Amino acid sequence: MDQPTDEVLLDIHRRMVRIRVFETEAGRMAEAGKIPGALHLYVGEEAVAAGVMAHLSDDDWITSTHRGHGHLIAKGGEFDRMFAELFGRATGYCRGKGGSMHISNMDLGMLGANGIVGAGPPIAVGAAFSTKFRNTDRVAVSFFGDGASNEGSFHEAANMAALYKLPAIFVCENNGYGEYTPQANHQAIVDVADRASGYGMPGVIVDGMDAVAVYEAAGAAIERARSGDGPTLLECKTYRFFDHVGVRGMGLSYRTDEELEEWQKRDPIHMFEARLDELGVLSRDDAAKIHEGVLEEVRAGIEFAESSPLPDPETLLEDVYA
Amino acid sequence: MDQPTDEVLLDIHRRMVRIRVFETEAGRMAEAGKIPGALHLYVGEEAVAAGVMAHLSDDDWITSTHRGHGHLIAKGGEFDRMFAELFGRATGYCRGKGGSMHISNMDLGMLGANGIVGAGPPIAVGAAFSTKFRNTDRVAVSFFGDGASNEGSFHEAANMAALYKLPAIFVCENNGYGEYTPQANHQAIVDVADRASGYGMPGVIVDGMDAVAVYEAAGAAIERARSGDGPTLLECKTYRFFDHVGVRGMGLSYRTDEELEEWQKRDPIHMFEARLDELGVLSRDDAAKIHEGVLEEVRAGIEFAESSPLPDPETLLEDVYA
Amino acid sequence: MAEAAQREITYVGAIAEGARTILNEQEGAFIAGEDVAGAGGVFGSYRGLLDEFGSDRIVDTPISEEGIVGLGVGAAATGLRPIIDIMFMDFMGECMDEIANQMAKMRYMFGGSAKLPITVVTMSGAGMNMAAQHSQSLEVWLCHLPGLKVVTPATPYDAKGMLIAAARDDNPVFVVMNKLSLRNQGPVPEEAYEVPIGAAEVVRAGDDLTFVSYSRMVSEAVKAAEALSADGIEAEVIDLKSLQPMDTDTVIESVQKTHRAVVVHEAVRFAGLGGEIAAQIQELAFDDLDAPVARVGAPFSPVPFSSVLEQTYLPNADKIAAEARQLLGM
Amino acid sequence: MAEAAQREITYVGAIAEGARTILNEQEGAFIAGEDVAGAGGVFGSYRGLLDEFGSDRIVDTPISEEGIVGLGVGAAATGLRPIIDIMFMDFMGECMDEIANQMAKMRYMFGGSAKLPITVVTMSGAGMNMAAQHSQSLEVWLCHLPGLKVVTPATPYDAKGMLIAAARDDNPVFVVMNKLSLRNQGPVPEEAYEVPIGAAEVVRAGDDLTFVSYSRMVSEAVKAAEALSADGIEAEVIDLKSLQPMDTDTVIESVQKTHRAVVVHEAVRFAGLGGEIAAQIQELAFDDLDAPVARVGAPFSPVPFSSVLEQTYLPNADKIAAEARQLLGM
Ligand SMILES: Cc1ncc(C[n+]2csc(CCOP(=O)(O)OP(=O)(O)O)c2C)c(N)n1
Ligand SMILES: Cc1ncc(C[n+]2csc(CCOP(=O)(O)OP(=O)(O)O)c2C)c(N)n1
Ligand SMILES: [Mg+2]
Ligand SMILES: [Mg+2]
Repeated sequence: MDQPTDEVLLDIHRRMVRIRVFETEAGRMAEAGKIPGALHLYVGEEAVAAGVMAHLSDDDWITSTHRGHGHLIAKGGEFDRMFAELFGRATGYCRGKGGSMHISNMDLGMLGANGIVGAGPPIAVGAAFSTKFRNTDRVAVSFFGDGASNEGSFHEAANMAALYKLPAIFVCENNGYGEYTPQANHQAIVDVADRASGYGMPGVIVDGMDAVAVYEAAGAAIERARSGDGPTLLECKTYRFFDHVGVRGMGLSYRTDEELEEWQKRDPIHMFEARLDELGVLSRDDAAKIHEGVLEEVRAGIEFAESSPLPDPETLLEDVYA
Repeated sequence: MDQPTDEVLLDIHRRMVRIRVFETEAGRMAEAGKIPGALHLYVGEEAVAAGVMAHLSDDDWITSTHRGHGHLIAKGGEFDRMFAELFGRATGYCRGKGGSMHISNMDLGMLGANGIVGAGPPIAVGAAFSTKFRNTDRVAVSFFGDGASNEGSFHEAANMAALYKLPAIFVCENNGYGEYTPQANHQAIVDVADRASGYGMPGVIVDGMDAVAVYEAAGAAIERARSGDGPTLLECKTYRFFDHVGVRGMGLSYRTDEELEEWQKRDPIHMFEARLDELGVLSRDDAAKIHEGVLEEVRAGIEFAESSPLPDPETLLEDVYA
Repeated sequence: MAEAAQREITYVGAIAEGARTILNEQEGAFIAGEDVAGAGGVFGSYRGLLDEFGSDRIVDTPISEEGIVGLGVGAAATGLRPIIDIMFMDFMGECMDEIANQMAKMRYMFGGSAKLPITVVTMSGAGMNMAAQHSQSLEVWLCHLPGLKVVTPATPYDAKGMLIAAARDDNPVFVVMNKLSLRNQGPVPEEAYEVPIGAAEVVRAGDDLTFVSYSRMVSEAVKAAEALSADGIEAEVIDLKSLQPMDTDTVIESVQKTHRAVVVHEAVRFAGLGGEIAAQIQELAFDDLDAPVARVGAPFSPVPFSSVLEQTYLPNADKIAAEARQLLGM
Repeated sequence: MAEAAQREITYVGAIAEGARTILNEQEGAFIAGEDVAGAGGVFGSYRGLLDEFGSDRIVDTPISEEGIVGLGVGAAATGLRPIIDIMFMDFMGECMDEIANQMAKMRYMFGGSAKLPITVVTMSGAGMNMAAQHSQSLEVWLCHLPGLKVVTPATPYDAKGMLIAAARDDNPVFVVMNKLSLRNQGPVPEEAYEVPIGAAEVVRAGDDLTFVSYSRMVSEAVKAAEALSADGIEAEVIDLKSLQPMDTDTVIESVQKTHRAVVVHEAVRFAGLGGEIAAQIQELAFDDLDAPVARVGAPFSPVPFSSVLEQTYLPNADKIAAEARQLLGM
């Protein structure tokens, strides 16, 4: 795996910023009571989605989690239709039927956020089966959390992917918590990657705050998958800066502010921007401009959503069957 | 772990012979049309049940599988009530309601054969939780197959047992097949024990045809569990001499006769008897006498079953609720 | 008790009180589930219990529903009295084997030798924009399984009393709570009491028709009854409370008086429990009926996210009243 | 077709023929499940298909029901047409999440953008001494889930024709086969044909009462009808064939003629689909009914092992006829 080109670095940066700004504003909207239901934000974990998705095209598939906006954005999701979905509007990606926990876009190869922890990996295995069945070189990436790694569905999916040598990549976003339960209280292991050998696939651990590290490790795993050598379990050590649901970052009772502050020092976007600056790829000023530009896009997305019509009640019974 | 004493060796031998003779005659009865339903026989795998159960008392718990007679016999099950159950009689352990796939005896600490592959491990975790909750030094052993190791329920149970450091032992009876599917077609790994490290527990591989090896490895795992050090995954490499269901051993299409013959050369009872003879613990003649004695017991059991009454139809709705 | 009953607490507080009662009373009782300990339950149902009873008895689990229920089954069969929390009823999909094939059947398969004093607490219902996978009412899956009991508290009083009754019962009992009711206030005695499993209650008397309901829809049926009252129609409202066993007698007695019945639940109407109830009513009170037994339930779609759709989806007082009016030819 | 229809094959052979038809016709079709390839299915449903279509299209899986169904969901959403085999319907407990929360809801949650042409073949029913975990009829779980279709072939003809219809449908369809019917012979055309999803059939005409049934119980209802015929009672027998969608019109039309109905299924009576059917009949034909709609189903217990108990448990022609006689006041 070569070092990422400048173009790739800028691309990764852009994806991360898009996630950060979208999520931050989405959090605001939720706090303002404009987004109903449960909102699981991805802030802090941007390097994972961005580093992986930089390798994928619309023809590659991903499955996501309850914390799914970041994956969709990194896969090319547009702010306007995303916000429209979170706002429950008819113009949303799911016509207002899915909301945050089911946001999806088939054209972008995004097989949905998922309200069921652990439900994604078996579906990704199905998508990988599909691309292999048709002899394409497309892959399927399944994102899931440290908590989800304890669901039996993950186990079954991992075993099947290895058995059939499917072009699947299992990306564990280990943010140290399943809801309010720290990893040490939900599994006796430290590295989820240790589970890989039990399925007969490589397990790789990577710093999930370092977008380049994620990019490189994901690249190797995806390359392996595309060449028919089967799946990889890629564990990205990361952290969520906000609460499990909604925004509040500090003052949570299940983790310390110190812990958060330690992780925030390694903010994936700050670290990446320092690096880009150092490399002369993107100056601080230009980075700031990108944030501003994205913020404008986000605001336009919110405006689109707010001015979009609510679903017609008549559509309730549509989309149940093809 | 010390070497087993002569007494222990004779005890293990007896348990194995009891299983072998019971299963062989049960198979005959099924072929004669006297036992209805599905009968999964344990012949060939006796060393596993015997070697493990030699360490347990009635206060220790086990969960079993669809292939459960051997476990119950080794745990102290009586032939008469076992045959009565297989024959569907009112005098059976389950009053004729369970049959082969649900045969059980709570007084012996046997939490049932189970028709659902993989359902046992979580229940064993519950039993282990129970003994720990009450501060006893009792353990729970869960038997399951290579096929069952691919069920998510096994994964969840193993993770929980390790997390809580429960006195549980996961005994994988790897007989190389799940029904008619060879292991290589259901998992990409060779050793199920490789899964242990993914839960944070030791994984041990043992020759499942060698009763002493099983006895020693199980002893270490049980000792570990009793002293509060948590679970072990113990993989016993074994083979079933009969078909998945019922008896026919040779001429099966999913495995070769040569393969069976190779394994039969390592018949756990023959090997063990050779060793006992060599050690001067039990002569060939005395061994033969034990077989004969057990056969008589088995015949008496069958007679008991055959002369037992069928369940009263009125009992249909009993035992649904306490 | 009259005075104690004046005290009002929330539905979620009543769950905690019921749990506390049982933990104090039964030394084999423990609570296990995702985030029940450190977080006190994601709905707050078990707040404070970890401090009071310690981590041996209030047990956070991994996200492993099948493992959790299996743990409950194994612990119950070996002498403990587990209270298992399945956060959202929708997650039963992850553990239906341990529920349907183990918990419900073990005693029977073992010819009566096993006893399974296990209580499962879970949350049903829509109305919070939680969309298709966090809003379901799947009680019919459970009611169809011999070996299980199923209760559905509609009030804080019942939440506490039925949880206590369930946990004292020697059988597996599902206590299906309703998440939109969590903040509801109601009178709840401080002392321990049971709301008996298997007994329905007439919560509003009336002569003109009978609403048969359970869980949150009871209050919607009462609202519908009040609206009808303005038109001179007096509806009797029955809260079934316990779905399995079901107190059919109370229902039939009412219908024999009113001659008309509307069965109301939030669950999808098709193949919901309402079919069973309606079928029983016409079986047992055919000659008393002046009109077919009507049913109000959710339409045949998953639960949608957007409020406008979700409100269209949900049964409510207006829809119940409209159904009643149609039944009465109004 | 008249001549081809003369050919008789077994129900299990008809499944294989239906599967073969689809595999030849749809290049995205494949079969996945435990022991479907090397063993040809534990019931023989797929015998010969591995040789014919190869291991890319006939796929043995690990014992991982949730993984298998998830594989089907993912493959279907991405353009294939999976036929997923779940050996025994009882094993749905292991995969209800992928069935109920993914397969059934994905299209809806995605606002219609996903299409899930997935067929699930599974076996229901008791009568083979397979006891509590291998004998259930759990179709009501599925029928209650918007997004799924459910069909229940009673004959070899329907087994082939409904499997083909299911696999050609762009929605998830459960084809619930019956294991006691596997060796039944019946006329099956060699060519491809569909038995339409959503259409019931009057399999025996009669004027005195209507038996509404499906799956294996259709033949028991016919036997009961024949027994009643000796007493001068002519029962009409309807095979629903498709439970979701359900052809209520055909049922109502019959009841309007006969004025009496007995709903018959093998599933546990309480909270079974019979409740829905009975409720609908009295809703839609109340004034036509001369007696309450009766129901025959299994009693409220798990399926027992011993023959004497299992036969006591199972609905059959005698019990159906007895229920009919009672309904007729005989
Ligand atoms: C089957 C299931 N069980 C429980 C939940 C409730 N729940 C939602 S998110 C979550 C924690 C998930 O933790 P993890 O997989 O680590 O993802 P993270 O939230 O940390 O990104 C839980 C328990 C659920 N949605 N689905
Ligand atoms: C959940 C479930 N899936 C499938 C089956 C059908 N089945 C019964 S035994 C068996 C094979 C089990 O293989 P293994 O665990 O290796 O045990 P063995 O029979 O080899 O002892 C299968 C697939 C079942 N009973 N339960
Ligand atoms: Mg996490
Ligand atoms: Mg095996």
